[in-house]
Amino acid sequence: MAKKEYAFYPGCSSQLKASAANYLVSTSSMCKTLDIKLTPIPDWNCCGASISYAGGSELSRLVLNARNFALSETHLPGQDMVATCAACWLGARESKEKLDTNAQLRADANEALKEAGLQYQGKTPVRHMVEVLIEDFGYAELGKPVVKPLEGIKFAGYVGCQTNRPFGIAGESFENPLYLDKLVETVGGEAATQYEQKVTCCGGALAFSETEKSQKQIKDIVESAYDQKADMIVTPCPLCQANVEVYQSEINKKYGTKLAMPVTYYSQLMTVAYGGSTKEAGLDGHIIQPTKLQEIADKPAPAKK
Amino acid sequence: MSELNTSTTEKYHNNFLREVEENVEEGEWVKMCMQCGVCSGSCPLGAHWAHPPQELFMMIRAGKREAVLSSDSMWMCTSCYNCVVRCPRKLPITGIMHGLASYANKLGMAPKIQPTRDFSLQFWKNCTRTGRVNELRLTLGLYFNDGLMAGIKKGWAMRNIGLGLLKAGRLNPFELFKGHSCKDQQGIQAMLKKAAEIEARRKHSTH
Amino acid sequence: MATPIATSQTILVVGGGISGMTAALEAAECGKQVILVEKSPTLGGRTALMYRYFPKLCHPICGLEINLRRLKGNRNVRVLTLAEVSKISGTRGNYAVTLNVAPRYINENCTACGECAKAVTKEIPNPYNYGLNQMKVAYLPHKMAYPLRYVLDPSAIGTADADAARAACKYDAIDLNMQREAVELTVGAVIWATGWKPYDAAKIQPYGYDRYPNVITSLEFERMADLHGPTGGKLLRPSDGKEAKNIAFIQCAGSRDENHLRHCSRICCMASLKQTQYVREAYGADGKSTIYYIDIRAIDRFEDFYLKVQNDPTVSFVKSKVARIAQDGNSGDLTLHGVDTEGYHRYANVHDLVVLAIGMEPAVKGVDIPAEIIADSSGFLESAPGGSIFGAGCASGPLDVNRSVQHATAAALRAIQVVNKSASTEAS
Amino acid sequence: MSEMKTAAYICQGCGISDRLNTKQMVQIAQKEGKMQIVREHAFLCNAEGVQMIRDDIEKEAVTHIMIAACSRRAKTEAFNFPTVSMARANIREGVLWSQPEIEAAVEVTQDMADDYVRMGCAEVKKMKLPEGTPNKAQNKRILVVGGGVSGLTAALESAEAGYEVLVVEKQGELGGWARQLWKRVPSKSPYTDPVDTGISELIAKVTQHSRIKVYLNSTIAQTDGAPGRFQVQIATESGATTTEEVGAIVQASGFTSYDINKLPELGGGKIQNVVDQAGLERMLVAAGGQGGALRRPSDGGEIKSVAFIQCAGQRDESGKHLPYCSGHCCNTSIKQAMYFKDANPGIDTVVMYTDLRTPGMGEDFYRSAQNKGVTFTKGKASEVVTSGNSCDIKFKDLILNEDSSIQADLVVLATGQIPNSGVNIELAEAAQGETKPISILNLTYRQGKDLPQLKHGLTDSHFICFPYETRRTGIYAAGPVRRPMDIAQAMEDATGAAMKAIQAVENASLGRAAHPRSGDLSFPIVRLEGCTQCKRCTVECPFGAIDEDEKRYPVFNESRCRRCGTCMGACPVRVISFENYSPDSVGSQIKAVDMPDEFSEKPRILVLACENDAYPAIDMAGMQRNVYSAFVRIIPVRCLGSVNTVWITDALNGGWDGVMMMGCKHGEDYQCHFVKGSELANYRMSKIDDTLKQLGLETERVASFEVAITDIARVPQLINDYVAKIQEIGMSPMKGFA
Repeated sequence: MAKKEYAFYPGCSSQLKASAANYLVSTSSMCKTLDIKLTPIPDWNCCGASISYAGGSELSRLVLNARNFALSETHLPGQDMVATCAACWLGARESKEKLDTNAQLRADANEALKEAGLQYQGKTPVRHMVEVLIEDFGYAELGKPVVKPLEGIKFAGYVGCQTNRPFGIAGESFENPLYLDKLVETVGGEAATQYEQKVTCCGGALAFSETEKSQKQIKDIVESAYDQKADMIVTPCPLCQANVEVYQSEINKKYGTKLAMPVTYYSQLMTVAYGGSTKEAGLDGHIIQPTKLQEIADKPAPAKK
Repeated sequence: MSELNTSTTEKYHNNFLREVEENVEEGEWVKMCMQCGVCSGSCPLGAHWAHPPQELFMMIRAGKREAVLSSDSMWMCTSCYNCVVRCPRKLPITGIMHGLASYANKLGMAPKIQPTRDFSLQFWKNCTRTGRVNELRLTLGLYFNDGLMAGIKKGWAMRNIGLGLLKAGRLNPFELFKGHSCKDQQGIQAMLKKAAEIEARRKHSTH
Repeated sequence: MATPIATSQTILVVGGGISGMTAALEAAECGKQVILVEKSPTLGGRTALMYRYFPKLCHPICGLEINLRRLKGNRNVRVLTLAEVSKISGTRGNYAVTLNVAPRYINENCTACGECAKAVTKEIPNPYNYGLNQMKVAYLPHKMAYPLRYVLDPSAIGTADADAARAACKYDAIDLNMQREAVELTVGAVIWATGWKPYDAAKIQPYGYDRYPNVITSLEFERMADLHGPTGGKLLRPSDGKEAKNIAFIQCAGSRDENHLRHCSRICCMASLKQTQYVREAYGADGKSTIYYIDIRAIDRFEDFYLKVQNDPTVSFVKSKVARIAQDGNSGDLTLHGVDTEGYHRYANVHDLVVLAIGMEPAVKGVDIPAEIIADSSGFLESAPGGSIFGAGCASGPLDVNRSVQHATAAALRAIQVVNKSASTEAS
Repeated sequence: MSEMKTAAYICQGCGISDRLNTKQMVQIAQKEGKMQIVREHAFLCNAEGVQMIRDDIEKEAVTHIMIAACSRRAKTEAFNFPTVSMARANIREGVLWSQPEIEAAVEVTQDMADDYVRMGCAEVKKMKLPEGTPNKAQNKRILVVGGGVSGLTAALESAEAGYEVLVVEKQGELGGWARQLWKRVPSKSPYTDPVDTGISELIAKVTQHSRIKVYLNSTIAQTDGAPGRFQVQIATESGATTTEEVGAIVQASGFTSYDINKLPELGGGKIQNVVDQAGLERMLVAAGGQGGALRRPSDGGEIKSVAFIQCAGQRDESGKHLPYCSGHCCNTSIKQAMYFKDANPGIDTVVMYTDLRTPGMGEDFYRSAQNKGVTFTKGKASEVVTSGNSCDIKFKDLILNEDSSIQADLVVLATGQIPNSGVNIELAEAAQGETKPISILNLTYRQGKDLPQLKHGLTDSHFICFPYETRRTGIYAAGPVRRPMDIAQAMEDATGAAMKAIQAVENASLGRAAHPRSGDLSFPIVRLEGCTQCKRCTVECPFGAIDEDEKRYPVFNESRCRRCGTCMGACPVRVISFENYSPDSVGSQIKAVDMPDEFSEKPRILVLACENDAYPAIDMAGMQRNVYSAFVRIIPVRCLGSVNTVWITDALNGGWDGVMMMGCKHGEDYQCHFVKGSELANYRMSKIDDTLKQLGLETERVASFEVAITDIARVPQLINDYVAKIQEIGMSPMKGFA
């Protein structure tokens, strides 16, 4: 299959030694197998995320994203802009919608961009990595490179909020998206299809500011995964991943629970299924070890038929 | 009452709805609410809202300026967008909540102690400083927001998490000194400065 | 099938539900020639599938009986079932219409003795109970079916069932060689009474109609309450057949919602108020109904009925659009989450069964309606000035039965005006 | 009328001959039924069987046929012989399908079939082919009472269909309320702004129409006659009256706006700055529609804020005001708020409601208002007081759940519609209410001057499926007099009413009945020489069809008659009958059955079942194979109201063991298609006990039941329970004396 090229927008959390470093690592491995070339947008900046609202005014948050679009258009013309982080993708898409529907805002944004010697033309579509996988490849294609089906592992597909609402993945419902389950099955794992917390909010940024309230959310999300006899949770969102994984110890302290549910990225599942090593899959980047996945990763790949 | 606040109240002589429409991001949508309450029921932290969105909208129409702007409620928004996708009138409720919060903050009417407000401000400061978020500074910044001792306490409480991330290679101690950043920081600053100017200009032209 | 005689003096009525039958009969009882086409095998339409009407709680088939008697006694109406309009061309006073008539595989000889149904084995979902139960492939739609003749489902053709049915019929009423055929007509005016269809409840994702068996539509509930429906009139939960005694009615299921239907479907409030009385009828004081609503639209003297239900201790009202429904995996019970907006009370109420007061969509979609018919933002018909294709009943707006009949009666006069005009001009 | 020649046809199909001895039925038809031609056929309803009958009619000059096959509700297309009298013995649904296929049942099942053959033969011989009334009424002109939107629409639509029309309007100008409106609520997409009322165009079309004649400043002094021949006296202001003849009447007398003075707590009649919706329209028309230019009534000051209070004096539970909702007011207030917003967005407009009622596309109109900045508050206003030059509205905010108040320069009360329905003929003169209503139609009918009212003074029909049914044939209510409504609905309603009026004149001209027996050519024939002037028929006729002459003899107006037979049932001396339905046609059936002796253990129960609901229910019970006792013999009647007590006494004297009467629900939510029939029957039966006592019989031997058409499972149960009860009581002592 021909090489596919995309302008890559990793976002602040998916940088080396950042909270979602392992997302970045596994994504690159996955893309290698799928023959996807991700070229980071030169000198990209933060999207502002949803949480910056109190500080950043509407226009200033808009121009942050406009700058990334402009950079992408200038340096990587004709390539779709692809984000792995839910917040980045949402922030970018919301901004793009405003820029493309509101002429006034667009003019203002460009006036500001001029200061940075840039201009937004509205040529570049903004997409999430999951969209790329499903729309540009499709489950069948994604299944082909599987050499190590993730047999014997049951995954609770935790979609969360911002990859799901308000835009979501085309053809999926807000209340009951199925693409994670489909991806899990594509790589030979078992999906916990009855997992009813799949779109529950983990508290997002409020995990920092409203710890108690967020941790209550996270507790439900994890416990419901246990109810479904899941071995681990899989998610497309770095903030979900971080929140749900790292606070389990805190929750255990507070509620006397014994939660130890690994939380992984779809990209890690695919990397392992494609024969990638623990390191290539970023499985060394976990606080709660996804042992079963690591075991498969450590097994030697079966000889190609 | 901040100066800005006094002047605005005079300008609108108690027509708070119009004030919101003209000053709050997405504020022009408030009038379209039909009080079905689906937003209020959809919020993950709903139980912690003194006034859920639909009620805030009603209060705005009823001119309850003080009660709305000094409320804790909109700061409870986790940006999950449940309300947005379910609203039968397609109101961008998440945006309105952010807008109200940000407006309340601008007027100095937001609650004095509001961790989310603090975090939000920290985040903006942090990400615009270098163009990229410095996670360590962000977290520490938040902890030390209420002073040194408080910060150390919180930090201590969360030490396992910090250490865990550190072990996992997902937290970089050196970020404290030199973290991720953009090259063209000047450009970014200039750009943001311009944006601020433009917005100020617009405000004038609208009234 | 013999092509019925039709001229520019003939009125074509499309749709054999309460509106179409009314329009046809009102015109025919004025001495006009009418051709009434219905796409299903029987007249009666949706009202024949209702248990009771509001506000009288009387039975729809009572009116159907009278209308059928009017029809049987009137020689001016020619009824074609299993027929759909595939094309209309022409102008006011003179249209060429092409009908597409599907085979019934059972001819006029049928005495409705039922031997064919006994003979066949295969079963299919029963559309007259919204698929809540099964029926034989040789079937009589329902007891009030008109024409009173059995139908052989196309899926039986070429199977042993078809031969078994034919063998069982003593009156050689079964004709397996019937073919789909096109019928050409000339008519002077057309009344479009194709009615409505329920909005696809599965699209209202937060309510989980596609995931939770105990979430049903108001139409399915009508069948459930009907003594001759799939449950013999018992209010049973689809999941476990347990009696549903604590029932939630969710208003505006699809209606008044820009994500679904922009319009208010008008009938749903009254329908739910009525259905709370089914619960009372079934369980007396032991039943419990809760209506979740935005505004109760009990217009004009229907207010009396609203008041009556408000005073019923088994019925309570919550002013709230339910945010979401969660199912308890083990019990199949449903928890409704939301906020009572009157004074802000958060609730998580458990119910046995949830009935979605499902919205009305015009059933015009699918057919290529002639250019001269305009449709509004919701797809309801607005007959164009100067034309002579007239909407009647729910094809032209969300109406209750009473208003549909009123509207259909008006449509009949508009059609008569057209044929009378061309008559007088032809005369002069 | 040609010689009577009778023929009976026994069908063997649908398993009849497998389970019954049809030979025996043939013999019964010949010997007992005295039918001149009797034929058996294997499959009577097929082309060949039908042809056989047709040949007899044509070649053998058969005039009366008895078909013993399936129910009268089945195979109506096949057994369709309009030129002869026909009776149908229900052997399939009524015997075969309702009786168990077991050895023990064979004898009683055969008895049943034999009796139905006897009854069929007896009935048909008493039937005559209706020839239609000799005095057909030919006037086809339509009278429209009221020149508002409803009346004008009814007039125009009738005229457009080719009919002559008379419009009578009491005011000096056409247009009614609509003329006083600045704009109306939209009725076509886009539903975003108020639209022109179109009333002047409508008035122009009516006044210029060649087939429409308009009387202004006129009222109806008297209405006499019947459909097709109404004599109407039109009184003009001058006092002169002209008499016009018309065929049918559309009553579009409209509504009166609820008196704002009855709402002092909301400032009605007390505060200048409080007006009703009509008042605001008048202000606006005066101001040339400039919502912005409107001034405060109290002091001519600028109007900066307007509040609309919905359901003012409506949806009232206290009994002080209107109990109902007028339907249009929410949309009307929205429209009026737009008047202000469109003129000056700076004006604050608040609509205060409890349930906002904008059905259908009204939802778009509601959204549009919100978009224009109209504010909506769910609240209940308790009091309006003046504060300075503006008003202070005290209300309960139902969302914020607190007592609150707002200021407004102008307050608009959404008051309701009161129908102009004239005199309530069911009430005594004295009880007509504080202001004695003025009759609209001044009917000379024995039963009163105006249309009977249903509820709240509304002349609406009580039938969901038949909205235009009034109890006065040929007179149809349209518009807000029928039920509260807005302009768009009134226009639809008026068009429908015109349709019914046209139908009425067409039926009258052919001497045919109107709904629900439309097309029926039979009509009541009275033998006046036998009449005792008891007046029961004139009092009881549900449709006021019968007047009285100076000698107090009944005067029948066929074209007012619905052919229900209530008069026939009421007549103590049995002088009223229809050609094809009479005391005799039923009585002879009752006498025709073979009555077993009292030791036979075969009781006989007569079931008189209303053909509208009860009979179909029994029929469908058969289709469902629901078994019921073989001891019943069922006779369908037009309506229980047509049941004459003589049938009951004849039956009991003849040795019948019990009589079941099955009719429609009566009372408030009555189902009787003739409105009063089942109620009257119930009343008459309450009096039958004395008769029974005189005969020395137990009162249980006659019982009445309310049966709905859905009682497919219940009816067999009712029958079986009753038969069991009769068996308990024992066989009738009257047997053998007949």
